[in-house]
Amino acid sequence: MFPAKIWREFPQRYRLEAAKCKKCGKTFFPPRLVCNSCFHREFESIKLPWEGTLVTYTIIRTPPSSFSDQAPYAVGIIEVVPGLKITCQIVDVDLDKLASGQKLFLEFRLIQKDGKQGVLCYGYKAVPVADYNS
Amino acid sequence: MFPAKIWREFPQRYRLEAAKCKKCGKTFFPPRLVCNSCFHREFESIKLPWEGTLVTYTIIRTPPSSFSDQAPYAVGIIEVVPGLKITCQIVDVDLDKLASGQKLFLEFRLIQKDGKQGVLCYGYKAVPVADYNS
Amino acid sequence: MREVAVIGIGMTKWGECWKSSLRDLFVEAALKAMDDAGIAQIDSLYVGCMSGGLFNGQEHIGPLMADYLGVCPVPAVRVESACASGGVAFRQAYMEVACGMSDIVLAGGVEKMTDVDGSEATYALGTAADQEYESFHGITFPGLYALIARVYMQKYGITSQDMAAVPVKNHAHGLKNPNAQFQRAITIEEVLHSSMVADPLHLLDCSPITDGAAAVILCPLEKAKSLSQKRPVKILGSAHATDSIALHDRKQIEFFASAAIASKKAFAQAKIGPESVNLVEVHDCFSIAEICALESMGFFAPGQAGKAAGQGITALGGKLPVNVSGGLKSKGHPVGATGIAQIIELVEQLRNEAGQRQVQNAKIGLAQNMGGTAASSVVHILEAC
Amino acid sequence: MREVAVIGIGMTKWGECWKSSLRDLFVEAALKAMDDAGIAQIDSLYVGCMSGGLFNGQEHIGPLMADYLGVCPVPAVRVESACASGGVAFRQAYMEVACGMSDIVLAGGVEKMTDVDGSEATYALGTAADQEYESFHGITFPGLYALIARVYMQKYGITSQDMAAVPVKNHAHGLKNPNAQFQRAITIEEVLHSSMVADPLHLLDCSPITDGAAAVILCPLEKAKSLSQKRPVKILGSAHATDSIALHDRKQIEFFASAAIASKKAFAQAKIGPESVNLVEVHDCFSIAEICALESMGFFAPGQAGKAAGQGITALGGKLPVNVSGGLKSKGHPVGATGIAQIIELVEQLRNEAGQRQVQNAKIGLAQNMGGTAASSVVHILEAC
Ligand SMILES: [Zn+2]
Ligand SMILES: [Zn+2]
Repeated sequence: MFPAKIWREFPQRYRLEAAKCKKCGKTFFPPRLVCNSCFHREFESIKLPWEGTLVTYTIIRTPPSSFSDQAPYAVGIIEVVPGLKITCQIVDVDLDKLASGQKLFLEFRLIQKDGKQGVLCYGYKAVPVADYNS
Repeated sequence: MFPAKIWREFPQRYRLEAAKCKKCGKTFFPPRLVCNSCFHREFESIKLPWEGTLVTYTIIRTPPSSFSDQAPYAVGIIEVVPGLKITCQIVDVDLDKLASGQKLFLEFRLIQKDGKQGVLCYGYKAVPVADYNS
Repeated sequence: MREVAVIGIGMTKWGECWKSSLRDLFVEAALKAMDDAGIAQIDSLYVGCMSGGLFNGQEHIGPLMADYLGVCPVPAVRVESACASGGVAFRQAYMEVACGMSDIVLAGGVEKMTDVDGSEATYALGTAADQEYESFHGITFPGLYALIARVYMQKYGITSQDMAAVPVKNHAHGLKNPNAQFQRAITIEEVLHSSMVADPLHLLDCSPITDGAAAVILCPLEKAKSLSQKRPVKILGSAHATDSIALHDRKQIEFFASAAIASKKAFAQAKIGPESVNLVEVHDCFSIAEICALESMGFFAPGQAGKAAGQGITALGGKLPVNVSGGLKSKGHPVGATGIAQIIELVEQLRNEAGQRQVQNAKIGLAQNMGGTAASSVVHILEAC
Repeated sequence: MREVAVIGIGMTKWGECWKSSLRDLFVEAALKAMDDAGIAQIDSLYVGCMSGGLFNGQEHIGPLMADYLGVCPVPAVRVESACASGGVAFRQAYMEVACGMSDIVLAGGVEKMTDVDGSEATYALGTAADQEYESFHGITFPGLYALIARVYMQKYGITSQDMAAVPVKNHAHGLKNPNAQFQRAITIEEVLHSSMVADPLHLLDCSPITDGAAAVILCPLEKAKSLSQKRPVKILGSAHATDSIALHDRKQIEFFASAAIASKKAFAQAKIGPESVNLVEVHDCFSIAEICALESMGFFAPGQAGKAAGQGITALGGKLPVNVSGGLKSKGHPVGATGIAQIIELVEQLRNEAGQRQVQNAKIGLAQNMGGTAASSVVHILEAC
């Protein structure tokens, strides 16, 4: 059984659910209760595309406790729709060949074994588009 | 090897070292850098007696994570010298026979297996005086 | 210093709010407070939160909340004083408005406690005591208040039954509070037969683990009428005092010096005494806490508050209604939010909008919020305008 | 609002202080500040501390410090804004004095970071980011600043070698600071050959894990001369601003809007511009942070700060000396104390008491302290009296 704190984020982490302001159209991920642009409070639930463009990235070589066994690994900021960016790991990739501007797909993967609860946490990770072509 | 945070408290936890203000004589456990009575900053190191009088006590039946395996256990406030009190567990005792005002000895014992570091932590615990007579 | 008023209040339903995250709870309460005041923008905000770090793995709570409330770049400060974090947030907001740095300040509090299991929550709450010389030895917060209870009961001949009248009263009040975690009556027998947590405190002597948030809006009194339609409630007195972190360092274990000193200063600022107060919200994290707090602040002589709940003196309709909100016991105790919710109860009462819980002719109310075993206390006195 | 001055400063030696506990560190710095001012009592105190909960299992840090400093029952508030906690503590103290609530207020900061191991410290520091949408994915603080560095370097054609000039300069400054954690010079080659922590940031681009505390004493300017022998330093401007908690929510990743807005407000209050400032302490938690902070506050045009350290502009003796204290990089970064230590450096310089590090004719100094990836920034401008 998943604790509430994991379960609560399922719509975002499992289905990339975002919220689009019904007044000004600004999209938020994760969803929010109030739009920071027009202060409207009604949103339409939309699903983000499972792909995007790499804006910037790094290779983590000194990880936090819950990721001790994964280092080195890449993390980047990915623009999924114009103006909306997310942070996640980039996997199945040659760490030397990452480049800002490259296209990436998002996939549903295991993220971490939550150290405090011993629960497996799932969510989105990015993979290179090339993997799909090969 | 003990981490610094455990090792730092050895003088107090292992030897009951207190600090007596060289100006007004007020005694502090643990030692402090400044007297809260006369604001003097020089102290004499003294050792507290390994005995005292029970002021008040309780039986912990819902323990914190690091004491999960010990409950139920008694904890009390013990006056060791006039005006100086400490908090610690009371062990080797029939929990139903504790009474405010009773005399207790202090002993050096295992306190907890520190959950965050997996280190065994030692310090003082109180035991009934009667144990010494029997 | 400018005079300051409260013009908006808002809180979430309190309880086990599995669906709401830390940020959602705070933002919900903050939006309600802004709506209540009828304002669309704020100049600054405070967040009282005890342990986002241990409960949620989240610090830097000020900007997080400003961000999700949509008010960046306004200043947002998180303050912590254990279970008095909310009261301190309110007091900091008061000073910011009083000094003229800002006009409209939001003071909120939040705690999301059910994301960790019970023993982890007990550990997290234990960090409000002296970690090295109290918590290290396995004492918990119910345990610390049990130590106080035993001293008080022995000194004044008060029984567990006398003490149980406190939660019974507060649950009777909470029954009338739609935001309360427990809206059900309990009996003396239920208290006495509930499981023992730390002798002599039973489970029903203890406030619960709660998720929740609360927020209020402050502004200069002279601008209150132009900014908001709501009847302003004026802050007459605000004070904060500290005491030794460890309970064993107190000369008199059952006396809360921090509450005594803070209330004395707040009364002096307000230029009134305890006799002028129509209702009191005190920090009843445990039954014994309400009793000692009332005595320490001079509402009862030493030993006299122990039977007050049983005698009906502190009930709604009694001479001095105490915790008509339901108190921490029935309303719940999301530690960072508690102090703000006390202010909200006073404001509702002083606006004469408390419905079934309304204290008749309430003009002046006092709130006492404390951290740890009263190592910190914050006292506010509010007046209907 | 009353005008406010700083009349006392004090800090511990920074580094791996195994012998000192959290409380000992704070009290040592506080006593030094009180001694420096020549005062024996305070009316109130603030403690900036990021995560006593995760680093030390200790919350309720306000009363703990008041207790061990021997000043109970004065109010003691712990404030948190991640690595900007110290700056926020100073600002809260400033408002308390400005509003007239208190005359003599101590603002301090402390962090005791070496009581947990490296990966636990990395986790604790990660709670300054968005726990659910950044830290959850395994990003660390060096990682977040690495994301910023890559954007900046690509946009402006700055190399790792250019960037390495920042820590080289700050170590050269720290060599002259007896309280600094690292009193040794480093070279560009050493930076570039140090281990990679998060590409493109090397170990020597990163501020260290540090234990330490710092404290200052504030009072009304008009009482400064009667309260203390020390040359008072006046607070000309104080501002605080927030931005999105998550770095990915910024339109421009390499621009610190919180620093831009806070500095703009502080300059407006001080009625001066960047050109009037003689020295700056900025939050160089990573090499790239100093560069972006200087540009965001208008000291350099976009893209121009990247080579400033290498060109000697920001060195002691240069046109705009930056981080003559050694900065976070060489002086150390006990996160809650950092913002206070920046103020201390400005005060020493403005008193003309900085010895080998003295900036000639220093009249006005600015300190910028930030939390997370600049989700919060606090800016103060101080002037010699
Ligand atoms: Zn909108
Ligand atoms: Zn003394």
